[in-house]
Amino acid sequence: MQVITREQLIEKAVSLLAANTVSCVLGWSRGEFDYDVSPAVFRSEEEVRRNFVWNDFCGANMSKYLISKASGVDGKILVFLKPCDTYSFNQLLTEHKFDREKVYVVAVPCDGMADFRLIKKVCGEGIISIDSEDAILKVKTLYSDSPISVPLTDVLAERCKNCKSKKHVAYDELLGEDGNVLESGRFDEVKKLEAMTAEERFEFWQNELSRCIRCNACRDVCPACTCEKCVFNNPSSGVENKAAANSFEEKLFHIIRAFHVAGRCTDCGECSRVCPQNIPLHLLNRKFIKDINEFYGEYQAGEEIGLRAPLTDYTTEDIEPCEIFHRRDTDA
Amino acid sequence: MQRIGVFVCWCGSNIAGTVDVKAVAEALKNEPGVVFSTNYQYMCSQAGQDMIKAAIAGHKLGGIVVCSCSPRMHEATFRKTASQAGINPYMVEIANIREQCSWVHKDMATGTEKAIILGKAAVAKVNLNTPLTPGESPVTKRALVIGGGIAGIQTALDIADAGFPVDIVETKPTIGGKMAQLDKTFPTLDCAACILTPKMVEVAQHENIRIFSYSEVSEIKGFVGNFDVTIKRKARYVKEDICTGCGACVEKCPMKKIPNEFNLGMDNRSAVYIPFAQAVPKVATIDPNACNMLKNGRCGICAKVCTAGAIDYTQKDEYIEEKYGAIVAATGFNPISMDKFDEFAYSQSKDVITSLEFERLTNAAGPTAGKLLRPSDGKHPHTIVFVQCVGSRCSACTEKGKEYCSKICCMYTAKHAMLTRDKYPDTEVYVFYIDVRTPGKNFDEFYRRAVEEYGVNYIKGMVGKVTPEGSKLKVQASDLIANKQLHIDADLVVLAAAIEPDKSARPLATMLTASMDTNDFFTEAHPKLRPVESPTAGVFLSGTCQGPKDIPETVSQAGAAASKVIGLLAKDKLTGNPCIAKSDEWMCNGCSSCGKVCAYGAITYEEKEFRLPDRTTKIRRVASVNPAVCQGCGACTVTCPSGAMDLNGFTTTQIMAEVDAICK
Amino acid sequence: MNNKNLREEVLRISGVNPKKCMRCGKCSATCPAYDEMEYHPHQFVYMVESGDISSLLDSESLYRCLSCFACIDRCPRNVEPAKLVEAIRLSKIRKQGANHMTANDVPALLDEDMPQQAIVSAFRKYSK
Amino acid sequence: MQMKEHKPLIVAFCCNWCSYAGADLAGNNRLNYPAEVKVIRVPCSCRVNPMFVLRAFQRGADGVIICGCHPGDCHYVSGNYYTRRRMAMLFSMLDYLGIEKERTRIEWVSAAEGAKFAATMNDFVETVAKLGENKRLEDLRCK
Repeated sequence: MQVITREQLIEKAVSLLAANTVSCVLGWSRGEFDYDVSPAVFRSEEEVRRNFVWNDFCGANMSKYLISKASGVDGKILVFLKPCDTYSFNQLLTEHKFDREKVYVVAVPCDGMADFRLIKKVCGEGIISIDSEDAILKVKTLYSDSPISVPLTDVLAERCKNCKSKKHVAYDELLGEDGNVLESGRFDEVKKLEAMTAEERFEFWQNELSRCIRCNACRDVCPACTCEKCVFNNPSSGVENKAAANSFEEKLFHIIRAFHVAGRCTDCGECSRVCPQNIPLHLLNRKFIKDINEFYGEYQAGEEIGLRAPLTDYTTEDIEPCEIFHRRDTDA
Repeated sequence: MQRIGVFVCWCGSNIAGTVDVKAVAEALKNEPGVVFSTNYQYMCSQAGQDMIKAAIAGHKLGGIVVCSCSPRMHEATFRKTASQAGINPYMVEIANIREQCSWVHKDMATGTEKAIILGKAAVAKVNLNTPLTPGESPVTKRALVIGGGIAGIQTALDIADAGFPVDIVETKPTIGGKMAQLDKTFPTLDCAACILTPKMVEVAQHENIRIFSYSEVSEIKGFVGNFDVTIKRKARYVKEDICTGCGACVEKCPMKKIPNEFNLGMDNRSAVYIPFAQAVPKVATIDPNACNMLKNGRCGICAKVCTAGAIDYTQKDEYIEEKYGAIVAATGFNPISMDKFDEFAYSQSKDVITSLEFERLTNAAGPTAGKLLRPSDGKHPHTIVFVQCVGSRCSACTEKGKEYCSKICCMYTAKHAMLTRDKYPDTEVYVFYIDVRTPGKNFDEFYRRAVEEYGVNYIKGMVGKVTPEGSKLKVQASDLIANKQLHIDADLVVLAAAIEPDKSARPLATMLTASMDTNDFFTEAHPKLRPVESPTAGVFLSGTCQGPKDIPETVSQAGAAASKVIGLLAKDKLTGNPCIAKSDEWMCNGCSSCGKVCAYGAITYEEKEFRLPDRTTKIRRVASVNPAVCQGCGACTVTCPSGAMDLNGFTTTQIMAEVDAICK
Repeated sequence: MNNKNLREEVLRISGVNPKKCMRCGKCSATCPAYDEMEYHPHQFVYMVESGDISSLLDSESLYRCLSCFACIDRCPRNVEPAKLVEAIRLSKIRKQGANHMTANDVPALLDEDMPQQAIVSAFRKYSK
Repeated sequence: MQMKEHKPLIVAFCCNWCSYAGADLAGNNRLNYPAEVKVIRVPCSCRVNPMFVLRAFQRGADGVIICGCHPGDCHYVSGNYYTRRRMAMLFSMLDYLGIEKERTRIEWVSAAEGAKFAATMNDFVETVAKLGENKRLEDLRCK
């Protein structure tokens, strides 16, 4: 159960629409089931009241949609942003992706979102509805007579368990109270991998990445992937490849994708959320974030507008590439 | 597919000794696109080049590969050959089979095998080459010099003498800079004014030079050869063209208690003032913060006494726009603030002064008319302590000091000590030093003279503490050689303050997209080989804005900067290197990463309207590369995630083709 | 423990890099206890750098430093001579093993001329 | 184990102003290094896209080395500083994915360091040869 209720958000949206502060609303829309929430633009009070949702499945990061949605509107577009979304929001503004003046941001506090895949693990197939109250999910399935109770904390998405910040770094208006940047264990998994031998790591990634079906969902949802045309879709780039033909190309795609967003990735975790094959793609991005923090000083993309990404910056005293392994070997 | 010709050079036995050139030519015949392949003893000879030309004509070749020595040797030669034969010079690729093959491998089989692969890589690249034409841009034949100190003056004079118009922009009411404030100059002890003021007059009278004094650069747009500059002429409330500099207004002005900047606040000036007698332009300026008329509308005496009618209280800041082909930064330096050096009691005692203040105290035109008197009580000091390296070579605290050596302090301190002993033999002079650095013509001799002939006490050590006590200054210092702590009762303490770039340098660098180091000195295009150029094309560096310098060095750098400017302005058109970055606007998403890594500021962004296939239009921010400024390093190409940025002559597909050919 | 180890120990305890010293002597110029010392602050730095720790360990100079930190404050290169003095004092204590003073021994040794700071520092040191 | 005489394939990206000239100097001084090393000339080490490195591995290279001007000496002022960051990131990532870290290297070679160029190449070839064929990152189709 989130601290702010669906009704509060709807009233906020309706009043801003009524006051002509905004002309449309970007938010989460009802799907077939309670858990398949999708992003949508609402243009009227009626649409908002009918379809707008705010529950434990509103994980989608709305920032990226502003690129296409903010330019076409008359007046402003209202967007609801969770703390982690605001980092992407700032990063996109840093990269001049939309006009800040066209957007009205309402910041929404977030207690973490549920991972449907984890619920399914607990409750089995045939889920028909999920209600939540006081951080307990009541899951009704086709195969059980009474609803199954699951604490939200048991089924939190990985990125929410390791939430890096409850603080909104950008907004026009804040609902409820703002939180703080948190000490999270988000690099623990990365450290575990680093501690393995090269063979073990190779096995691990071979196993993970070989499942990739190149659906491009990670790329399409990523707020840092905002190219007009991706290099992998561009025949003249020399690396066009729309489907991985072998185990190398799976890696090529993911290494290059991670490299292209390195220093710009805010660690919003959308890539892993949308991956239909459950590949822990965030572990690639977090590796870069961890390296950047260690080599070039703590850096959080999107913390402020206009920050210079670490890979477009340098100091004359930067660590030598050969030193990084030396340092790690001596640390270990 | 290109029609490619391959020419394998023997280089006598240099190549042919370890590489089977015939086999190489034969093997490359089968590569895609190759229609002709041959070998010859010396491809770079006239006969070799003629052979290439004949083959280009005879086989209708579109591109050629020469397997020979390093492209650093003969790429230019073969490009010229290609051009003479009527194909684009950039359709030539060199396979380096001498320096990187025959000379480093001993075995014929290995050498031949590698030469073939290198040849294949070159063929693969040529297949993707496109004809390139260097861009041309016109040159505005006028230079802008920012800063009117000795550096700016010398640069302007040298450019103007070569026949090009020059404008000098100076923020102060007069040109002359720091040198005008100096007394004598080391090591020859000429009087600074005697050698500087004739140059200032020369500037004023030069038909090719305009002086914008009391002015600032407020905006710079454009690029090498074509800068558009907006200059703000601050209102001086005096009509510059009418004022005769008679000084009547200065004399009659009732507001006389304004600290005189020129004498570093050691005496006062009036609200309407001429900084010093030899000022250029010699016109009065009204200080709007001090003038009663401008502040309260009461007074107006200066207007009444001005017979020329030059006073104009209604004057407003004026903006003028001008075009320039080259810009020289000569923004100079300032001594750092002594406020943070509590141990030397600078803010507690008037008798602790900086070396620049000492210059004014000993200057005949200074507040004491050249008599060395203590600022506190006007008495003659008998014991003077000079402290060197105050704030220089200080890595402990960046807010306090500077890590670098300020370079000029050792010499001017020796000068001050020597002149003091010369004029006032009854004074005891101590100089505390860490190292005495005197590299320069006649510099060390000068310093030794101060010690040996003038009896200056040079003490290796540092002053730790200065305490004002009565009329004395208690100086506690170390003498490292005697291994003693000294206690001196001094009458005057002179601090050799570190120098730092003028505060105006940083905003100027931003406007110029010129780079600076962490100390706010301008960075050179190359520290050894291009020391007077900024990495930003068309921007040159003169004087201390590039690093600490004494006068002779400043003047020689000023001349060097001028010669670079003259070289640029002498051209009618700038021909660029065509191997530069290009941005594909359809793919660019305007993220602006490329601009951040460009050391030359060659990339700009604009909102552009695109017509989409569905006949709608969309406005997007896209990058564009200024061909006159881009140097072709390719940093932007890797930063660009979408691959919209590419580098002519070294395109992504070309390099990948080479990789593929090598790894096949 | 040989000299090299001693030097390493002093450097480790103090966290000071004496190589940063440019021999300006400002530490000695600023030291209020200079005349009381056999080895002066700048010599401390130089002797640690060159590994001559044993002379320092045996010298009374060690206890003449008032820990006023003027040298640390004024040093243009951030060398921090007082930290070296403190580190050598600690090394000396470590060498004494279990024989060193306890906090209870301190009051008996106090005299009126002793600066407050030295007393506080003595208590701090011996109450651990 | 097929350890006998595996000839590794090495791709070396050299910047035009320093390292390529250093390689030329190695030639002028007749300093030998294995013919397995094939140099590709780029204007600056900052032109080397991580994609080129991966492409080389994909097509069967056993080692990739990037050479540029010494930090501070870049012909283009700051190019090699960006290279240093990018390649530190890339190499660390490849290691993270289990690719032997010895297969990638970056070395600063000036135009005067012909001997260093040859020594570096000798050492690199030897190191890579010990690892054997690059199996973990190779496009089997292209062999």
